[in-house]
Amino acid sequence: MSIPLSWYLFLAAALFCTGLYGALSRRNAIAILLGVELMLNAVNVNLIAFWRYLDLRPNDPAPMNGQAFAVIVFAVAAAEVAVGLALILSVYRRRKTVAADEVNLLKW
Amino acid sequence: MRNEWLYIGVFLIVAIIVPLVPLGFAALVAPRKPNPTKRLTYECGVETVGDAWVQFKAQYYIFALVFLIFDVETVFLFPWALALNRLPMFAVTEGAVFLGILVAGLVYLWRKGLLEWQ
Amino acid sequence: MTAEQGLFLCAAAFTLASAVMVVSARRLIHAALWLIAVLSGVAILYALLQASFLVVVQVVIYIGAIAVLFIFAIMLTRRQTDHDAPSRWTRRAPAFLISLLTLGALSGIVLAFPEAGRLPPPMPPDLDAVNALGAALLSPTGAAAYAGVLFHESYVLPFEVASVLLLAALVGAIYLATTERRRRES
Amino acid sequence: MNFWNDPLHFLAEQLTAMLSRWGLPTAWITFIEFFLGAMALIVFAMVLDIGLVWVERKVVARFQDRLGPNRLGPFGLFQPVADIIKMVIKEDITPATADKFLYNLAPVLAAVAVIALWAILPLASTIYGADLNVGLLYVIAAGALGTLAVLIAGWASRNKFALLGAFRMVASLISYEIPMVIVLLVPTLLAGTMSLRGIAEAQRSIWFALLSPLACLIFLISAIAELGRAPFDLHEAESEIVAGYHIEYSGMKFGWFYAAELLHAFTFGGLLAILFFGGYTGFFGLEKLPAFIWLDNPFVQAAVFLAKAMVGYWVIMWVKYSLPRVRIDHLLAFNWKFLTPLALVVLVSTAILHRALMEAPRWQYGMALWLANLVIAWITIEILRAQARRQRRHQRAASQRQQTAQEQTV
Repeated sequence: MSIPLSWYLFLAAALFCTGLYGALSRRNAIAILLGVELMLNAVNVNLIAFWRYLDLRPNDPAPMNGQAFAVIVFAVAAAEVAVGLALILSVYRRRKTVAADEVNLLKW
Repeated sequence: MRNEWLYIGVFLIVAIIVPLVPLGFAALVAPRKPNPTKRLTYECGVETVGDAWVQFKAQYYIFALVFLIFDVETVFLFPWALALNRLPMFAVTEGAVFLGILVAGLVYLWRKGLLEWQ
Repeated sequence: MTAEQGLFLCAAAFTLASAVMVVSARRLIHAALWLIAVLSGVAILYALLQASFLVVVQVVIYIGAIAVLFIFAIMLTRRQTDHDAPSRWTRRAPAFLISLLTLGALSGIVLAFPEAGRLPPPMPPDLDAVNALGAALLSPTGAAAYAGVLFHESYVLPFEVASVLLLAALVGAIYLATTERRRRES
Repeated sequence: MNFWNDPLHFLAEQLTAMLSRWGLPTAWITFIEFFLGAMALIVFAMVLDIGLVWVERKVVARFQDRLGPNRLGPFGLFQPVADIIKMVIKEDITPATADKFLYNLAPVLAAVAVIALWAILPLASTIYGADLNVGLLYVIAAGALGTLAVLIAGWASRNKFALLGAFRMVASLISYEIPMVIVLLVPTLLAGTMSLRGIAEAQRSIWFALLSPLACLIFLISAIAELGRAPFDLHEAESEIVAGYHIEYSGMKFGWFYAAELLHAFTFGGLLAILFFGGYTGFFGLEKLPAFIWLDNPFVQAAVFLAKAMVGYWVIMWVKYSLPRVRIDHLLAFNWKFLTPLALVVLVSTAILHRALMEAPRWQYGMALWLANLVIAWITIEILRAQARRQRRHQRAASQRQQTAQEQTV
């Protein structure tokens, strides 16, 4: 038990920024969603690290805040993927493209 | 108290090595005389038309989608099932509401005819 | 360096290297498979943090369902996505800059965080984390029911709302994913 | 502590004493012990797997009124050895268009997904790999890895039939995972734990198969689908898509898919035994009598567990070689319109009764659960019969209308 909390936080930050780069630089909408998944995972690593390091206090028998948060993030991630991919498929069916910069349904 | 996950990690490493041993041995002793005909895609002797990575039916996707939502909901019922003994009857209703929402989704799919394979 | 630190560094390097592959792989299906590698790396980190329930949930939900859904979606849009054409550098350079700045900002926050150097407290010996999690998610008094104390944070409402969110996502996603014709037929 | 009561810990202690005499640090000793323990368990599973080749071939032969392998050695016992030698020395053909790395990864992944289950399978109360407190979800997680292996194999082969087979397989795997997960909640509820060892220990007085026979049946059905065995084997439907996702594989790579399938079937037989038939224990309290105290010996327990697992495996084979293949629309409809709702009803009734009768005498609790299952089964059958009757009436009316129409035209 010798890993300082900051290691996990730095790792999560790096993972988050990799995901951010993917989400910003990719043209393909599905690839953008892959980047968003990386970011969500980084957040979850943070939540669990905080649970392990700060939530668990010696005089407090069962703090579960970090894990409960992570569980809800899982549910949100599932909903996000389901709707996001369905949107992409719907656009693909109409426009025959999944390149995010070629989709201009909401542009004017 | 030993760390169970450490054991599982070691176990998985061994589990990866074990299948590789016969594969490596086979790579050493098995004959290797490839020729272009042998390495063609196998379709019972008929030549392949077009790329094999074809686009497939959208319906598989719908089932994967339904599976994702149901999987998330049912997996989160495990803590409920475990904690049930300690919790008041209120928690049972709580879980029942959760399950009810799950059932609502199933009924929706059924009524929409999306559980039908076409 | 202790064995545990070595394990952490291996897992972290594996996770980050796979993450870089996710954002750089040309073929989308490979990007999705690298995502699975990232997810397993994160599962190893959860195991190091002794969050057993989240390790298995990570594999069951992320690898077993979300990654499979991604692969299915990629195969459904094959005509376009066999190779993701690289975007122009005018797009990649700002993206790189923004992520670098974000990384700098996040690192600054971590460095300024007073508890950053903290070592983990010992696990309470009789803590059944899954059980306590169930109590926190479902009991109106929170994990109090598990721990026998008076009050704890309770997540009953967020948990129920999450299930409603999932139902809404199911209905919405199904509506989007089916064609007009299919909808009219039924 | 001696060898006969607790073999693993006894050996581990001996080894620790020996290695620390040599001056190795504790971390290394732990690692070596874990490594040896994992190795022993996996080698045992592999030897068992080789035996299963013979069992499977012999049993299918008897089902089909043949003799089966009987030339090599007594009762053809050496046949699997010949099979393995043949697999190893066969030429391995990789299609030119395949995605090389993924193509080679898939069979290994398929084997790992099955072997991984043995890490938590308790062979006896003191012989087990890891006593994971989330054991049941670990089982599902290993299944997710198997799904992935199928998908990768089908995609990397770059063959239409392989891809089609993989998609069918994944569709049935993920569909049947839902009732399986729901029904796994029932033993979790009844035992109050997710650890496989805890679930087996909780059945010392009564099997969960008696408390909830419907859950047991649903688990068996979805396990067969999870294994991709007949009648749910349309991913390899020989007459339509040749061999499914492993069509392009040959030699030892195919061998691993085959070996993984056999071991998977046996492992699910074992899981069935642990979750619903008491696993290594479950003699209805008999082992408490002084005359039967030997039933708690770990070696006897391991033998009992393997025997129960073999019975489960035999049932899976019995189903496989007796029933014809189902169509994909029937497969999916059966899952979503029958198994999933039924599993949900069983879960809710079990949860309510379990919570309400927690303090009641055990015999009342058991009777209530059993009767509830009986009532649900009866209602289900009545609904199915009513549906079938309605369908028959529709069909009869339709054919009559057709007949009268024909007579009029004549």
